[in-house]
Amino acid sequence: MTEKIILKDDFLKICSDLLSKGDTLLAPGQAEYIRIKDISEIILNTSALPPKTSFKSYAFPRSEPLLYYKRGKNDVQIIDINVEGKNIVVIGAKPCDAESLSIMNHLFTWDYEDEFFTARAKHFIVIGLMCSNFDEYCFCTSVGTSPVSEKGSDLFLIPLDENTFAIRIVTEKGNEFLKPYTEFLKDGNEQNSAMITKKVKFPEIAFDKDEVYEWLGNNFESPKWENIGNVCLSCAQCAFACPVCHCFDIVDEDYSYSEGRRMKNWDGCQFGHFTLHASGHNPRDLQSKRYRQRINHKFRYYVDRFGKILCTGCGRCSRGCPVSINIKEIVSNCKD
Amino acid sequence: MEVLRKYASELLEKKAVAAVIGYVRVSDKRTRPAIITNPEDTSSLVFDNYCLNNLSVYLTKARIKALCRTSDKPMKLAITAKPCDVHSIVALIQENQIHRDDIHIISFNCGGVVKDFGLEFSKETLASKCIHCESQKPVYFDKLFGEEKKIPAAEDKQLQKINEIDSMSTEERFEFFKKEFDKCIKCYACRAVCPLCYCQRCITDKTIPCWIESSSHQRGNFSWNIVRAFHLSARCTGCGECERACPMDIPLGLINRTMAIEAKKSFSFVSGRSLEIPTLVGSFDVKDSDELFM
Amino acid sequence: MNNIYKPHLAVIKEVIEESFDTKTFRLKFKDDKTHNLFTFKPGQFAEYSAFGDGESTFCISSSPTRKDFIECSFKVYGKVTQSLNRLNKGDTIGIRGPYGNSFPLDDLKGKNILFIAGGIGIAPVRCTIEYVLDNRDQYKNIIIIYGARSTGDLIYKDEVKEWIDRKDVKTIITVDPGGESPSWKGEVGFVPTVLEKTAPASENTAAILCGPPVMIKFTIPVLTGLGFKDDDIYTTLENRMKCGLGKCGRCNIGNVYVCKDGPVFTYAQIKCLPQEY
Amino acid sequence: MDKEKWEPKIAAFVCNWCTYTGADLAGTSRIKYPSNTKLIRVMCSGSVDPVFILKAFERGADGVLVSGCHPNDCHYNAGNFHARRRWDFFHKLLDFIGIEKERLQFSWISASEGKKFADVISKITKDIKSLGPFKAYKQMNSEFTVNFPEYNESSNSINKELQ
Repeated sequence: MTEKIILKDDFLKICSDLLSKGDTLLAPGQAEYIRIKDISEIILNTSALPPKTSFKSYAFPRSEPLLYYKRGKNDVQIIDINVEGKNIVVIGAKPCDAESLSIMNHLFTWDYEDEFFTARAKHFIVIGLMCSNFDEYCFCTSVGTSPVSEKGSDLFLIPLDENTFAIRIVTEKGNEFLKPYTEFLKDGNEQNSAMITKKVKFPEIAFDKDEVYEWLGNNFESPKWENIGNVCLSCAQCAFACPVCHCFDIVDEDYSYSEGRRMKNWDGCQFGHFTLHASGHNPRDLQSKRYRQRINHKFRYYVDRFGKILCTGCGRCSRGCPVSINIKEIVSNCKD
Repeated sequence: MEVLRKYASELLEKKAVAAVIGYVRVSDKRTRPAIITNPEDTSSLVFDNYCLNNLSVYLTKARIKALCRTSDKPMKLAITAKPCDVHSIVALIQENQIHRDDIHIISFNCGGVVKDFGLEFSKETLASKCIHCESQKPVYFDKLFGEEKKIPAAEDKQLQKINEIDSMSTEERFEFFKKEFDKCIKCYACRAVCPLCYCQRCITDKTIPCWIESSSHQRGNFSWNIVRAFHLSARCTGCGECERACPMDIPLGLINRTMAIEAKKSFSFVSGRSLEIPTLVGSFDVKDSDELFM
Repeated sequence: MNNIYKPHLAVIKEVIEESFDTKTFRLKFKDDKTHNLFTFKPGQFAEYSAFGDGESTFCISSSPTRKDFIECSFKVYGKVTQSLNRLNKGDTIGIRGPYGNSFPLDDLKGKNILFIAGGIGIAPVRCTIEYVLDNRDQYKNIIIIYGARSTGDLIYKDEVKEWIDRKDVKTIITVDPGGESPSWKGEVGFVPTVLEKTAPASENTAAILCGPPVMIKFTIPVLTGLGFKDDDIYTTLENRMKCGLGKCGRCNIGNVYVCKDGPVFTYAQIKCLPQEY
Repeated sequence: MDKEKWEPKIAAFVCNWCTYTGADLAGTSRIKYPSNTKLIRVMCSGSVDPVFILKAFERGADGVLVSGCHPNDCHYNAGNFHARRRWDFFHKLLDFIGIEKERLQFSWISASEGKKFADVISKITKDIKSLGPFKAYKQMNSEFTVNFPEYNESSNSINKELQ
């Protein structure tokens, strides 16, 4: 890993160059990662909380066609889809969002490769930005990342002062990306930025992830689930806001009498009909079971399979929950 | 607050009610709904300006059956409800979802609530439903707490927006709502938090035939939002939970309120105010206007 | 781009009405090359598309040793099966697969096999039986117990007749009490009862059972009582699936994905799973 | 699109007992009316769900007509009274959301009013014609749609494409 120094104005020049090349630029706004149309929209604010939704929808859209079909009298014609990933540069990604694509990548590539995801994901350049603020819902430190974590970022920005940034080159992809712009870069000293990152206040570690893993394994049946299930309204807002939730539905829909498309849509494990069989049997018929599935999937099943926690600790699910259920509190309670 | 806790714990101890649905404090500016069955747990009950949930969403047939029909003697379910939440309860009773005898309403004289969690209560952060609130006293209750309070006066931005939309041309209106609905991600949080969206199986979950596409593209979003708004028109009591729960900040309250205004204008009907008169869309009058029909 | 969700097109060559609500399609891929390349093992499943109504998961009920057609049987229940039910000979559907694991028939060589099937659960078992019968010399004694609710619910009538006529297989067909017709010649009684009466030896024997949950629930104690080891009892689990590829996140039971690690499990494996199926 | 040549598509949900019979009468009386309207027979105007209308728009209708018995004539006593209230709200809702009022019309036509049926159909056709195609809704349809290449069902071209 090498570290360079770049002036903020020079960095913005890179951005405007990218814009003129036609790349998609994303930067955190109030409610979501907004698509930058003008570089004045890039704020690079370390103290903002994560926006309401992450940028996962640019790699895994909330609705996308998988194929098109046309029914003839007794014939069917399929038109295949070719997803061409376009360069997407995320500028100032929160460290908790930066990791999301690499976590989801495990699922979409194991055994069968879902190229709808990977074709888009591999064209992402994630420029992370150190985070200097947290609220009662943040718990990135508890799931193994931190406000200064470079995980998932290709390049990582640390503000040295108002107008200069230390830019850490984390991946080869990031290095490639910066090559045309070497004129803007000066050599940096890792110690300078380390001084800054050391001063950043981290959210307290709320739970031990290995302990939670153990507890979940032993407490599939626990009255705790029922208590949450009573309050939870099964709205699945948490799953839709989550930067790493990836469950989806496949449905056919016609757009004319004979033509239609097969769509892949986001789905949420909190919906009652998510696992409903055609026979009427439902393995997860109660909200308590569905919530248990959510927590287990994030903190145990995913770890079992891919060695990663399916959570980045961004706290979105809790911040947006209409009945203010706090996942941090629930997972912290996952002990005897 | 103490009187509320004491009252609730007495109710539970006497076995007059099976459970108390109330608010508990989570942090400074946040409360959480809780279903309390143990008298000891009532010590965490609160009621103040941060109790913004409409708890009547928990009053479902299934829950009443599970909680109150456990022994031979049917028990009641106590609920702490703001005066505006009582309207939702009334609407639920009118639509035969619950029975008045099953519910024990603990209500309060309300001084307004904050519009979302984590905000400091003030004139600026007042929920939009409170700005035009006409019912600081509950219409029905079994127990009333608190003194009469004044809701801070604030600008009714929602009404301004409605008037603004009304003055737009048809195309502009369509564009406005297309843009708003385009944000929808079909999480159906608006449906989940709505006390009046009690259907066991929502029309969007019905697939044979599929009336409303579950994909969140423009067409599917439009259908869903129109159908949601229509199913609630003249039923919505204006609790504003849908708008608050929406993760994409779609102004659902605008539509709901417009329909409520229309209902008041044409039929002088306001949903959830009285158990004596039937619901508007569930009844008819032979003298209704024929203006619309050729 | 390699689209893992894209089905191959297949033509319905024949529709067999198995019972009042069950149909079997005999399918052939439109493309001969695909047809020849499509290989699968007994017990695996596939995703069948009725274009316009979606996809549904059924096992492949024909044997890999009989390559002319691929067969699938389904009971009309939900949206997709209703849609498939409307299709006729010559229509086109989509198939994606095969997915999942299979019955470990290679490991079972030289053993006795006891097949137990109930209702539509005969479909995956039929595939396995045919595979075993086509390699009859590699297996020892074979017993088939097949039960259905009534005589009208019995499917695969031709195949079953073939098994009964064979001398090297013992076939017992039973219907639930009350489901028999006046001309019924087979057994009457529930599958576990018939199994108890038959009392097959458990020595060097594997049991493959498939059927409704309630049948499995009552049959397994009987098998255990007969001395079958948990590892020798194979059964299948079903859950709702959309992708079949381990992505869509709904078929898991604990950390096990039915679509990837299943659908075939031994009873020993099932015992370790949380009660969520 | 050439407005002169363009012909609107109109879906009409008509009640079995009055309007449909009225339409029959218009036919047997040889009354001429525009052929743009596709009649969909339902049992009662009260049984028309708003999603039917949305679906009609989704599938390319430029206008929708809902027609039933006159008040007090309903075969089911009160179906049309219920419908009347409901449509009042639905109409206002669509208007608020920005769908032109004339796109969705209602009428009462009895079995003996063949002439009225023809007049209503002529009127709605004229109205929709002057509004033009329902572009706003059709544009939404075009999201995620593709045009299929022409193909001959008997030919084997599909197979080749798939390989």
